[in-house]
Amino acid sequence: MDWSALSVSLRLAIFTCLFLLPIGIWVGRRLATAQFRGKGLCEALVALPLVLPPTVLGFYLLQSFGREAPVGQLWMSLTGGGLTFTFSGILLASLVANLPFAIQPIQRAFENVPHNLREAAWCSGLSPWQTLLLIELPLVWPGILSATALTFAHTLGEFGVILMVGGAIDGETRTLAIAIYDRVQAFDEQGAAQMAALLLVVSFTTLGVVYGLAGRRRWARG
Amino acid sequence: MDWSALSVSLRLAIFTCLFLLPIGIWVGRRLATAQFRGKGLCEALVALPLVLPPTVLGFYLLQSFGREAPVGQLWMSLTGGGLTFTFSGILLASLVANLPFAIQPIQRAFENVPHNLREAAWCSGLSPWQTLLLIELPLVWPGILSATALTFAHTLGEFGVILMVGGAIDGETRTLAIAIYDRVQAFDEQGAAQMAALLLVVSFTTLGVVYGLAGRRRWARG
Amino acid sequence: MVKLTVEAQQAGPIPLNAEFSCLPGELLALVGPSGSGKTTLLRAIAGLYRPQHGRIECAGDTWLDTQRQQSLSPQRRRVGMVFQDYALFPHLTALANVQLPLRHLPTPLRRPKAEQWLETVRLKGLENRYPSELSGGQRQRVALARALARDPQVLLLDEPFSAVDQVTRRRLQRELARLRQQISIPIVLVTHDLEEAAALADQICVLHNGNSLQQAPPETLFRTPASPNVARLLDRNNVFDGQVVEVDGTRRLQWGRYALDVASGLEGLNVGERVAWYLPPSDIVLHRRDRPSQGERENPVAASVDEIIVLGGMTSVALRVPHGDMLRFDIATHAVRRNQLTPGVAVNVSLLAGGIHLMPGHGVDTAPDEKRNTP
Amino acid sequence: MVKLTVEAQQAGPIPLNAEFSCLPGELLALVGPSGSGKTTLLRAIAGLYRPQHGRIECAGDTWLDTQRQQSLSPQRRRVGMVFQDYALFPHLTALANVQLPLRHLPTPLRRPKAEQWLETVRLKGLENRYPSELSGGQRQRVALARALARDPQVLLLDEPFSAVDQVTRRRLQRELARLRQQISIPIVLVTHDLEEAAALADQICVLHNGNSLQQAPPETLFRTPASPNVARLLDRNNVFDGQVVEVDGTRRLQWGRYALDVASGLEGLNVGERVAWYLPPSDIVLHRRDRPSQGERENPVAASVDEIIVLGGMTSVALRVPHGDMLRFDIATHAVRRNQLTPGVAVNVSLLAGGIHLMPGHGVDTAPDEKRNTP
Amino acid sequence: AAASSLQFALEEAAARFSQQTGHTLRLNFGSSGNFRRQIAQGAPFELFLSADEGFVQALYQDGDVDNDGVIYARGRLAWVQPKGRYSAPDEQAPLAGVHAALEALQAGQRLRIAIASPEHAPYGIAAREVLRNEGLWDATEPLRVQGENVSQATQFALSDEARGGLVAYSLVLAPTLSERSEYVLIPEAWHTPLRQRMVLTPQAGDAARAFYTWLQQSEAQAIFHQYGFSTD
Ligand SMILES: Nc1ncnc2c1ncn2[C@@H]1O[C@H](COP(=O)(O)OP(=O)(O)OP(=O)(O)O)[C@@H](O)[C@H]1O
Ligand SMILES: Nc1ncnc2c1ncn2[C@@H]1O[C@H](COP(=O)(O)OP(=O)(O)OP(=O)(O)O)[C@@H](O)[C@H]1O
Ligand SMILES: [Mg+2]
Ligand SMILES: [Mg+2]
Repeated sequence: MDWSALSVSLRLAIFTCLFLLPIGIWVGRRLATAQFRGKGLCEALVALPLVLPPTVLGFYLLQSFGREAPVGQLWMSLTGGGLTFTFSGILLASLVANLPFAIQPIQRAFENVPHNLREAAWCSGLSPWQTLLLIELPLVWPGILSATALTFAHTLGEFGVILMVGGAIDGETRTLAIAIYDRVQAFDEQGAAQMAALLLVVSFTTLGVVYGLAGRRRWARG
Repeated sequence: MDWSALSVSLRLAIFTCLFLLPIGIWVGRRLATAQFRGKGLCEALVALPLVLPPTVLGFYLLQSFGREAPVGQLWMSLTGGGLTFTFSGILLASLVANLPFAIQPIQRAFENVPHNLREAAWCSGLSPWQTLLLIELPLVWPGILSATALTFAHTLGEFGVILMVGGAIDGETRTLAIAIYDRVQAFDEQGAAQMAALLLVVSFTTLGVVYGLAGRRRWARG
Repeated sequence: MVKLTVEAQQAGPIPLNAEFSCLPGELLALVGPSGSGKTTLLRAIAGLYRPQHGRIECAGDTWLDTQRQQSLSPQRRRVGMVFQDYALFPHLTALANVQLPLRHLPTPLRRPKAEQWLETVRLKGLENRYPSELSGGQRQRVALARALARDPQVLLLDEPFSAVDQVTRRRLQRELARLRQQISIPIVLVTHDLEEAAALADQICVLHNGNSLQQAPPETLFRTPASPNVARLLDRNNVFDGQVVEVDGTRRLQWGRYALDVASGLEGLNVGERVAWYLPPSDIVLHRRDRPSQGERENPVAASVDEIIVLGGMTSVALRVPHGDMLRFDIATHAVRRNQLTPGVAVNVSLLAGGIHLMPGHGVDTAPDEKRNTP
Repeated sequence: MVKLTVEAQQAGPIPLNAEFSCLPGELLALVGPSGSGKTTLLRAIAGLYRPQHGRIECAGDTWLDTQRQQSLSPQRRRVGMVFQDYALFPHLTALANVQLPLRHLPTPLRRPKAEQWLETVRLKGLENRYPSELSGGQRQRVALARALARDPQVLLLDEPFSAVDQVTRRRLQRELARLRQQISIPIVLVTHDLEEAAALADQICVLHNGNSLQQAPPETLFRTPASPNVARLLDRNNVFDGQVVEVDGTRRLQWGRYALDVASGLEGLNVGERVAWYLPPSDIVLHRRDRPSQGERENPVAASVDEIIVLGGMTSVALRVPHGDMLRFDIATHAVRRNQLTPGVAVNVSLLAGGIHLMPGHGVDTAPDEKRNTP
Repeated sequence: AAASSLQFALEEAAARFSQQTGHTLRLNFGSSGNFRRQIAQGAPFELFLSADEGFVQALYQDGDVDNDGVIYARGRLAWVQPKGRYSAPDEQAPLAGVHAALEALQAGQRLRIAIASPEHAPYGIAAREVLRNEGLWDATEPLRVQGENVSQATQFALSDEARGGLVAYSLVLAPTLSERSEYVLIPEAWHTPLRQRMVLTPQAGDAARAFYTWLQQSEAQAIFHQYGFSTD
């Protein structure tokens, strides 16, 4: 069993969720509540990372993360290190690749928050921030859980993008998904099956916990 | 430009959407409205295809689609043909791989339909079927559009599973995503970029249309 | 029998122990405090809620019989229901909302019919608005039109006029009265407006904590409530505690220092028994200052004016009798002026013997304590 | 000035042309037909809706001044608002809903304070229910408690009692009256219940199609409506059309074949002018059969009973005068019995000269046509 | 970093090398094309064993490596098919399986022939060359399935729907496959030699350099030979 790959996978999935959720909440809320021209365009843009084959997306990311490319340069000047073939690099790639998973469910959830609840919160003296925290977030909670589950699961399974940008370096960028792929490539079906089982157990547990939590809400709508 | 690959991709995406939407609506509605033990488990199961690396998922599908495997045998007895390396095969694989994309958004949308609207529909004499068609579906429309967009886009971009099950046969199972990948691997970056641009245009148009439609509803909640 | 009969019993989570019936063409008003189960009972009739034990029959059909495990689906019950929170379909215009229950009609007839119903509820011109673009009262009227459009076997109205202004309300009530003459179906109306109930209903059923306390025509109910509890729920004041006494060989009702004449009801009671009694405000007659009033010798009582509340043409007067009880009644405002009633003034009133209604077996203290409402 | 003043004008989409004010400690009732813009105006005060032109001042602060592009956020306006559809937070229990606006208090004080407010609205024991587990009236009371808990500078109540039964309603009204004595803030109450408005409000503002037609104390409003339109919106009947005439050198009001004495108002009018007039029902005095009534010589009118509707202790009577107009008023039910009033019977009434209110400049026909409501 | 076709050979070689020198090596198998790209982006690989000498030469031309390395082995193409399902492959006619599949097609049965991608995978290109030379390329068109790389092609070749495939001999010798497959070598002369070149990257450390040298020695060459490569 490849424990270091499991650890990389888990770290990657957890960090991706942590970074992506605030973004998802912010963007999803904007897309849900604001009315502006070109909103459809923005929504389509958000869904783009889904459309490109992972390896192709990875290829473009690899190019733009390079030392000579703008993103890579920026990162270099900020941290002094490179982006490609590092954990930070695959994390960034994973953030991009998971954008649609994080934003879409949250956006739909925000769209379903009746506007007069926001108004009631304002009239109760809650600032827009407090309204977000105390009223809207609890109401969009199922959507956030959905987003988390999708992002988490997809990051665990993601492979093309991560391989391309990360280069499968042991203990740093080699995830469990890559390890499984390698096993399959090497015709070690038993090893692959074992690792796949591990991956399934981890995701299943996480998803089960997440959906269990979601199912626990006692209140109902309407 | 690889038009036959584009045609395969589009056909695959369209058929996947067509088949998956009814399933998504049915399962999503069940998961949203019914209360039963092990619901969390079911939800986690639905999300599973996300977790496995596409090639691994493809590998398992390839195995279970074979002539000696149950699914393949069943198919054989129904149609007389094989499943692997055929369009039907990649369609089936694509259905499995896109399950989470189709179900999750629809489920969330159904969860947000106030129950008393259903009751009002029943009291207006609508059968459960008519209630679904005339009341619930219009209300969950944004969720369905979300599901369609995600499924469509993801199918266009899907590559690992399709390649594994389909074997990249020209005009039958070789999708645009595979063609792009081949170009990239052959270091024909310009060709890849062209095809990627085509893919983007197609998806963008579709997504734009879909979200444009979604944004057009005049009525508001609450 | 083609009437609607409802029986429902359960211990929890919403306690129910109700029984009432309504003839076709009749209007039954369900009244009772907030949370007493009115909505729940309507939902049970419509088939949206299933009580643990119960029987519902309508137009000769059994809609629910928990003993025989029988229950018709809401679609097959053909009820027209106005939901308390309207439950309009947000994605349909007002017109489309009303057109929905008209699907039994041929297509070309639906639209004109729906427009007609909207006109009935005075919403002409707003046909193409979505519910979110309507005011509260307008939404409620769309809901009413939708219920009426169903061509129902029983009409269930859950506070259908609560959000509309008085003038429109009056018109809608008139519309409802007209409708009752046209279609002979039972109508169950939940309302918290007792005047509305009195004006519209043939029968009123008083609910409390899920229990049906009394069902009777309004006049009967307001004159002879079954218990102090009912009287209080009906917002009747003038409920007092008395004692049966014998004075000069005739039974009287001792109330403070007065031994009141009572037209009927004392015969069956034992001397010394305490009994709650009620007097409708219409049976309190104020003695005029300048000249004697009719019935002046009937149960004269001296009291002092405690409170005067002018409500337009009518004035509500509260008198305190020497032993502390309070008599409340309404008189015309010009009569108040004429009699120069102001707080503190001493007046005499007669309590008409024919109006005194005895409620044996109940203490005044069994007042509805709303805290019993709680689980 | 520490009062609340509101001015709002716009042509569409919701037409507004309203102006009213409310002193601290005063209760202003906004009344008007469904869809007349009451909710919209409350929302404008709360900062949830921005009229195209307008000015709102409260407690010396300018909350809105469209000319100076000034508008305070809802949070900074400190209003307590009961929404017409309650707008309770579905994910919070009743208690947590009420606790939310108490965030200015130190944490340990919030819970007891919220419990206290829930007790005020008679919901003790239901603290831990979610809104979906409450009945309509219970939800409304939670909304009321939440608005009160805000410790507001102005209280905005959008039909706060529409879903509660009469007994509870009365208690809540009393609670509100008590509150007014404790905290001296302006209170704006939207209601469709004119009795409630009359009983509770210091001032009533009548709205129609977004226009504020008249603001006055209830007594004034009910006795001297500014126009037939206002009278009709206030559900006053007895609005008639007359003509100024001169009889024996004194101005009189010609109505059918009667030349009525009028206490005041005729001086400024020209002979021959047509004028709408109104008589409060309290100024219609029925002549008794058995003996003369007071004021019998004042404007005696012969009529026949057209309709008798018994509403408990009071009875509503409609009389038809020879030229077709209908006089409506209420009298005590025992008086109906005493005078043996039944449909068709001929009776005499006096129209008290002091009550006749002239509304020059308005024809009776400028009745509120609700169709003008529509876009 | 090494081409995936080297999987088994290199693992053994590395084990032997570590045993002898005490250096530990970290092996990374994958697509040579990807490696080329990653090395161009500065991936921390020290030694690159490509399946195709073209990638190494391209790196050299772009200035990403200091020299054009050396050839360490030549790959061999083999016909592989599921064991025992069809008539055993024949040394004399290595492409008999292809012909059999074509005949089956005439009879209405579709049996697939797997190759690696002829566009970028070295073994795929070689397979195309072989089929072209035999005049079978166009005829096999409806039967061909293409793997992303030679490893996937091997999986295809052994799947239920396939008659067999032209894949890397080195993979066929893999222990887990030998019991499932039958194979026959394709004569080396039928296609341009699959010259496999390795090169040290600028990051190369001592261990990598030592391994680079060691791989060119006879012991390593013997291992390569044993795992299905030709050596000189
Ligand atoms: N979004 C909207 N677009 C256009 N018109 C609207 C919109 N919302 C409300 N209206 C209209 O504005 C008018 C005023 O509505 P408002 O809710 O203020 O009425 P209201 O006096 O509160 O009525 P009610 O007593 O029925 O609650 C109504 O005629 C309504 O149809
Ligand atoms: N889901 C629930 N779980 C537990 N109790 C409930 C639930 N829903 C309603 N109740 C309770 O059941 C009782 C009856 O509710 P119902 O809605 O029938 O009252 P109601 O008579 O219609 O009151 P109102 O006049 O306020 O509308 C209430 O006390 C309410 O709190
Ligand atoms: Mg109710
Ligand atoms: Mg309103």
